[in-house]
Amino acid sequence: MLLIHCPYCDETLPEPEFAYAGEAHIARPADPMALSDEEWRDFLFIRSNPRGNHFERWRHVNGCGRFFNAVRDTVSDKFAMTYRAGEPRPNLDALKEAAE
Amino acid sequence: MTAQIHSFPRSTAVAVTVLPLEARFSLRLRAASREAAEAALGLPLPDRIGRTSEQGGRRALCLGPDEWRLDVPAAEAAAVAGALEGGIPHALVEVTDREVTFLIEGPGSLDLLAIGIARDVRRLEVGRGARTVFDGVQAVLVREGEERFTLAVWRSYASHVEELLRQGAREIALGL
Amino acid sequence: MSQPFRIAGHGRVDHAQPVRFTFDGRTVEGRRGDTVASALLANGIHLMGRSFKYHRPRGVVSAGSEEPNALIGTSRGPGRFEPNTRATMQEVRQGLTAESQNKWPSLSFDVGAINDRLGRFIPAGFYYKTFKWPRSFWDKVYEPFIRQAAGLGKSPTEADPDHYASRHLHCDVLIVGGGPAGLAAALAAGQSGAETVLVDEQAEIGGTLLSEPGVRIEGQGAWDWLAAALAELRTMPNVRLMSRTTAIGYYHQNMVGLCERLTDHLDVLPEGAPRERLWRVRAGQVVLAQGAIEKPLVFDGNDRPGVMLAGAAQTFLHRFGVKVGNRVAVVTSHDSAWHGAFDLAHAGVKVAAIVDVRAEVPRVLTARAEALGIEVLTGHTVTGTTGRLRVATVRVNPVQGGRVGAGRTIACDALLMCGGWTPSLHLFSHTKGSLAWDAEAGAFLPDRKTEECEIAGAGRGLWGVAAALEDGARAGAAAAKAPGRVAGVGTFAVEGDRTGSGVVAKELPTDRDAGLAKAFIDFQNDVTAKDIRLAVREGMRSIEHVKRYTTNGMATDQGKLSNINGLMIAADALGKEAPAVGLTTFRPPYTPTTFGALANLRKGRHFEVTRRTAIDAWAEATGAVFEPVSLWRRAWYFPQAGEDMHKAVARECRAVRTAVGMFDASTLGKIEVMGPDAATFLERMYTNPWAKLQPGRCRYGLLLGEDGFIRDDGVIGRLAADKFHVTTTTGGAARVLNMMEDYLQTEWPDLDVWLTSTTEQWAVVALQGPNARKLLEPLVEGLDLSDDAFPHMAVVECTVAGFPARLFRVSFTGELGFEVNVPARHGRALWEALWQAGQAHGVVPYGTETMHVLRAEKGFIIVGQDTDGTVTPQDAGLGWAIGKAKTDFVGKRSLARPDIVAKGRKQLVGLLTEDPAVVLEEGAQIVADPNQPIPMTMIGHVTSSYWSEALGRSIAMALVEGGRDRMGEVLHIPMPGRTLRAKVTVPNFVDPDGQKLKV
Amino acid sequence: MTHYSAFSLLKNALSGHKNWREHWPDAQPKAEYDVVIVGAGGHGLGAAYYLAKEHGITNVAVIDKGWLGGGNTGRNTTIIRSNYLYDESARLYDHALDLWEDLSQDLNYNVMYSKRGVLMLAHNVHDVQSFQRHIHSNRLNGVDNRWLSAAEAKAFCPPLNIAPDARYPVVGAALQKRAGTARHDAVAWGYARGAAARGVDIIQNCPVIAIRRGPDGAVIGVDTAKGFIKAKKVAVSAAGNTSVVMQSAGLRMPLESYPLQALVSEPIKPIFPCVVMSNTVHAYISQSDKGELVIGSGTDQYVSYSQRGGLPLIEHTVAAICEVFPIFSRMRMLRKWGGIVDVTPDRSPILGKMPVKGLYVNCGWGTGGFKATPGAAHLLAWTVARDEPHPINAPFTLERFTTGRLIDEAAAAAVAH
Repeated sequence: MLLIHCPYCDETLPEPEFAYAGEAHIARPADPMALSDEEWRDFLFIRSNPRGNHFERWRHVNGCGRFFNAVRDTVSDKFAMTYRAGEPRPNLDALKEAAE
Repeated sequence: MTAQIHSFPRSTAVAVTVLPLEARFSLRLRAASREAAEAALGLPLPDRIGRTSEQGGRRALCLGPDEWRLDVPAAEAAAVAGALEGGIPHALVEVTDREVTFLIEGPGSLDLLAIGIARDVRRLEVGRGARTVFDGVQAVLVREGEERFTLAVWRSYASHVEELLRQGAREIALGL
Repeated sequence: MSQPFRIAGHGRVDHAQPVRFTFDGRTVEGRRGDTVASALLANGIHLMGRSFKYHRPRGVVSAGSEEPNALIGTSRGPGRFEPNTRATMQEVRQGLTAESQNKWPSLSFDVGAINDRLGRFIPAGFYYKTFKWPRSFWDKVYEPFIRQAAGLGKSPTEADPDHYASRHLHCDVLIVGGGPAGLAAALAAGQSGAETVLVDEQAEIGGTLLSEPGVRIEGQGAWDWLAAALAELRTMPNVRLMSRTTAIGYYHQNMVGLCERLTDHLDVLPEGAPRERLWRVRAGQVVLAQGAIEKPLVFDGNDRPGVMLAGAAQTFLHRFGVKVGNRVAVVTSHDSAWHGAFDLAHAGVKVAAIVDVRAEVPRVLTARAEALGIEVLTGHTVTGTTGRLRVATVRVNPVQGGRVGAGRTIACDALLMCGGWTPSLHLFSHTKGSLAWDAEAGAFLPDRKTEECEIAGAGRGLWGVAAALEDGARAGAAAAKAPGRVAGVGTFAVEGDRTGSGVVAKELPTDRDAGLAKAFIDFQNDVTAKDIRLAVREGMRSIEHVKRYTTNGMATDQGKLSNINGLMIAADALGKEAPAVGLTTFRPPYTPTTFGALANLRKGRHFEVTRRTAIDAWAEATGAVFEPVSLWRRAWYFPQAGEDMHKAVARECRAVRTAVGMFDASTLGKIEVMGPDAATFLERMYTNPWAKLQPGRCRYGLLLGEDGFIRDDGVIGRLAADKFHVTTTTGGAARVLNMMEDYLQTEWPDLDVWLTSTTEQWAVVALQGPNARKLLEPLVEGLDLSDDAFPHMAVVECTVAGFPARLFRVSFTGELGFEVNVPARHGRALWEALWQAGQAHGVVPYGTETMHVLRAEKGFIIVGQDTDGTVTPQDAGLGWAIGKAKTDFVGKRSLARPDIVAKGRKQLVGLLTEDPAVVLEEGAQIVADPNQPIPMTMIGHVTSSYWSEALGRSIAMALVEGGRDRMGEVLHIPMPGRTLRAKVTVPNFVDPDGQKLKV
Repeated sequence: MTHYSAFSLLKNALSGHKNWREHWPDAQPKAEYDVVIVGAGGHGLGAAYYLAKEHGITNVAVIDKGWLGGGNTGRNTTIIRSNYLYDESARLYDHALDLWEDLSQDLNYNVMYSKRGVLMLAHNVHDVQSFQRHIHSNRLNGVDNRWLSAAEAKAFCPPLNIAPDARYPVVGAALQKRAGTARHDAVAWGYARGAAARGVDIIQNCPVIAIRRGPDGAVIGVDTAKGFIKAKKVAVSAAGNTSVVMQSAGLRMPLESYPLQALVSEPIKPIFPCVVMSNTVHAYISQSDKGELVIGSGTDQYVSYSQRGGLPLIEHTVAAICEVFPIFSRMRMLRKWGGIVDVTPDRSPILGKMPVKGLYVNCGWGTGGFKATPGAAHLLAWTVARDEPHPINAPFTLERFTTGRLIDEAAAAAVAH
């Protein structure tokens, strides 16, 4: 059971309050009909699935109800950070430097 | 007026009752509309999730960045329902009948809640609340006093939650 | 009843309180505070079980939860039996029934022991090499034979009458293990004010101190100090002490699972008491103070009853006042066993000899032994034992320069062994923390941490009470460290501490043929040293391969006794150092954990919530049969006396088509979509157009996934320009709301619209049938319900039977229909009002089955039955529901993919069987050519199939390749024994022109 | 290779088992291979075995980052069945079942394939409809699968609770009698032994760092912890790690890796004669030849390579077992573990050629990998040897995610979804 920081509630809370919602920063194309079949496939199905830092979405479904983004190491399952939906993809190197 | 549920074991440790229905609304609006809505409702709308406000028998609990639960006397339901007509982009939906609200009180109330709630309820300050989950059932918990809580769940889940609370209350009464 | 091996007045048991139980039918008396093992030993009983593979007689080896041999079946009456209980952990209680396992006909004479004689023919992994010939024998002879040999204890056969509890707990510091390190940690953390929890798996907290009464701490005897420490901890409101509580697993972010045993030790079960409780603890810091586990030595015959760990003998002596024999011998590679031998000698036990594999032993030990009249044999090995059901002699030989000299035999009735100690780091391993080999300690010690934890005491390779106390205090203080908390590091003056050291041995040298030695490593699984060497010889180089090939470490102790011995021997065989070979991973749980405790509250009807509507109780009282639909239970049909399902449904269908029926539709998902951008939002979500839908009107809505396949459907009513009442399927309610929130929050956050679930706000009653209006009209105030004023697909807010209502004119049956929504508290009253009013109009209540039949007669789909996640709107014949002018909606782009627009896709059609009496099976497969061989080419399947009372014949819906181009074609449905024929039709069987709606 | 038999066992017993030969030698990489297979699980080792045995291609290396059989091969609940819904799937898994039948003889290694039957429980009308669809489809495909009433299911599996007042009552079951279990480690070891005897190099503890491509885009080999290894063809059969390996060749995959947990009870005398699966309550159980109840759990909700898994999932799984088998409530969980499964959007595998010349992949098996082992291995070998798919794996392309011809077994997969 993970502990997850909700950036809207500003509280760190147990996993049962949250639902995982897949990879983050895969924006729905503004005009899907203009996309090739391959481009549309990439949007629908292709996922980075990394060993290491993963940009992903969670929803505080049993809480404030908001979707938000997180960076989590898929090997240790540790969260590096969470941030609100709509905020840009954080620069992890900068983040690491700031921590040091 | 609250009615004691007969099937709960008599225990000084914890008592569980069902609160009667008054009127409850879900209010949704953007931060920019908050002040206008406060004026229209005659009730401050707290801007931090988990905070409550009360005025004139009306009460607001902030559940999300754009969401409040409003509890008002039944007699004022119609007035509240119409209060925000015109001008303010919002959603105001009556949900009185959607929910059953349990009142849990006594020195064993924290232990009883801990049978189903994963978050640390001790850290919930008096006068604050949160949407959370009780053994898989979504619930809104408010700490009314040090040892006094309300727990609201959707109607069709209420008997399940009630039975678990009963089982937990019996266990706490046994002192095991 | 005599307890010949009990030492009067000794130990922590209550000598004034006898406790009687039975073992294999024989009444045994123990004392309050005994375990089954200590009570049996007090009565001179060592033989407690049989091993798994060879059925060798076995006695108790340890005094703790790591026990591999003394596993018993325990019972306290009907339904309350459990196998494989460790006799060393089960406390005696009045009337406990205990039985030995894996033996037939009796524990002392077991036919299965023939395997022991055949041992050389069934080495590790033998089954991989045999049983393959003749081919047919595997299924019929060999495999069933192997399976019959499985297992230790017997399964319970009755449902468990007990229930189990669960609790969440949050604390600053969780300390696992209540020995000196854990106690010192708890004192330090507790005194700092930190919320502290100390758990210990034993009935009594104290750990090593319970077995070391001779140590003096702060000028007090160990037991007095322990009592004082516990008393102090109990006075601290911020400290919780939990005994009989095992930390089973260490999970992400300092969550530790605990299993607390509440009643298994009680003579009488309190009414309504849970048996065990699962705790989910979230701790700021965890202190692991789990001590160390003693290792056996590996030599021929090290498994006979009476051969046990020296530390266990010491525990039985001090904690339980039991001497494990009258004449014991000791074999050791570590100093600690010497102390145990001295304690036994002091208690009056004859210690025949102390055999130490080391040539050099501290002089202080040998001198003490000599003073006690104990023969000392350093630089010796053990090469065999005798005794069928109890050890009788041990054979010892001198070892010089690697040569094993001549053996001599020493008589004994117990042989105590000690191969050193393994730090107990199981929970640490659960965190994926890494271990490093410490050559000096001869053990793996914690290295890199992944969680917020401290390891204290013997877990870090620190031996002795003083070191454990000091390290525990350090760890406790470190763990408690937080702003505003001051944690002092206590110091402890300790006298009489018995630290020591030892060497790590592989199997002991012998002068006999090592190939014939039965030198056990994993006692329960009968893995011997030569099995490990065989595995290596056969190419198993990874320790995981060795483990899996030999089953070493896979018994119920999960390698607690065997892992390091197995590793040392494998490393030797591989010619590598131990750390280069590595350790297998420890996995949760720490000790076997009751299923019931893991399931805890989710038992019986609480396994999952059953959602009920406001009208459910009426249906139940009326005798409805229910069916589960997602988490809801719904009235399936309402049989009257003498009716089966078919008759009831036929009657209900007739009533709806000719008079009027009432249906509880409350479970349908309902979402209030409100805000200035509500219509825009629905335009983007649903395939249909919404902008021009007038307030007061409804429309069927179709929702796709982004992959273009149908996800959900339902009627959506526009109540105002900015307010829609959206309905979803019963099972789809939560999913659809989540999907809508997802798009709204993350793709279109600019839209001013909000979603509120109102599923449970409204109770919904559907009135369907030609008499529906007549029934309803008198109950609706001030509203013209005529077709002109309130036509099909209209919606209005009004008052029905005195209740505020949302009234829809909709039909899922093809009949004139209304759906009345009222606040849920009024649902039952509304239903009864309609029921009363309906008596004059021939009203019947109907259930979901009739609803399904009536909609199938109209060809309306059920998402999830007529669709399966691969069906597009065009496939389902719902192309008309797509807004042609819309440039985008969820799923639109996918509908243009090559295989979605390709010819030959499965399309929803109607099927009429040639024989009208035959109702096709749902799921039956359809072929074009019935005479083809198997495997056949299937072109579709039946999705819905019913007896249509209206038509007096069967009807069906099916997904068929190119189905709409096959109208009139006869297709074949090959069933077992016969092939059915059916004609393809339009899926609209009753009133195809919809005349009945226009009334 | 020493032939294994009761006779060889007897002979070796008399010489103290000192003359057994190793199952496979510990190979070091050569400079170049015709085929390099990434991943020494049952699938990869099996593919090497069939490449050598059926296609005469023996200059093959199987490379693994750890010990062979240490991934999902050694971490699953060993269920074998083929009663899948879609024709494509049923044929794929039935091909595997055909090979399972004679695998012990073929390998001269007893993989203990036990045809004890797999019961899939139906708890509601929707289950019945879905199972009937499977059964009818399977029957016309020649795949064994039949319907049992609740009472018949109870007769087949006596511990089953068929009380009608259960929260999830058993209303019937689909039975595939030919299905069952096998000894998972033995499958990896048997294939490894057979492949090694035919000249295949098995290289353990040698992580593949990258797949290297030449100037024309074609595969030229793999960079490993032990240096560059040249290869004409590379086949990736790395289960949960497929995305990471393929990324190194510049290919992004429609895969996500989830932690899947399983557990066993303490061993008991035989009580459970078959395999029982309930997709509705998420309970999968059989009894091993050692006597342990082997229980499959679900996946955690989030993508992960941690192999840790949470307690709540285990609680739910055990509760589900106790719901269907209340007699096991007082049994104890002995051990639980985790694996990493790679899951495709339609829950069906990808098995075939990649858009990169000389690169092949076998992945996306989700929870279905073990049962497919001989079939997947056999088809992968065929595809690699001939540079074209076998008709059975031809539908399982990567391209289907572009065109929309998905093989959606989500409803049929034994995984929470």
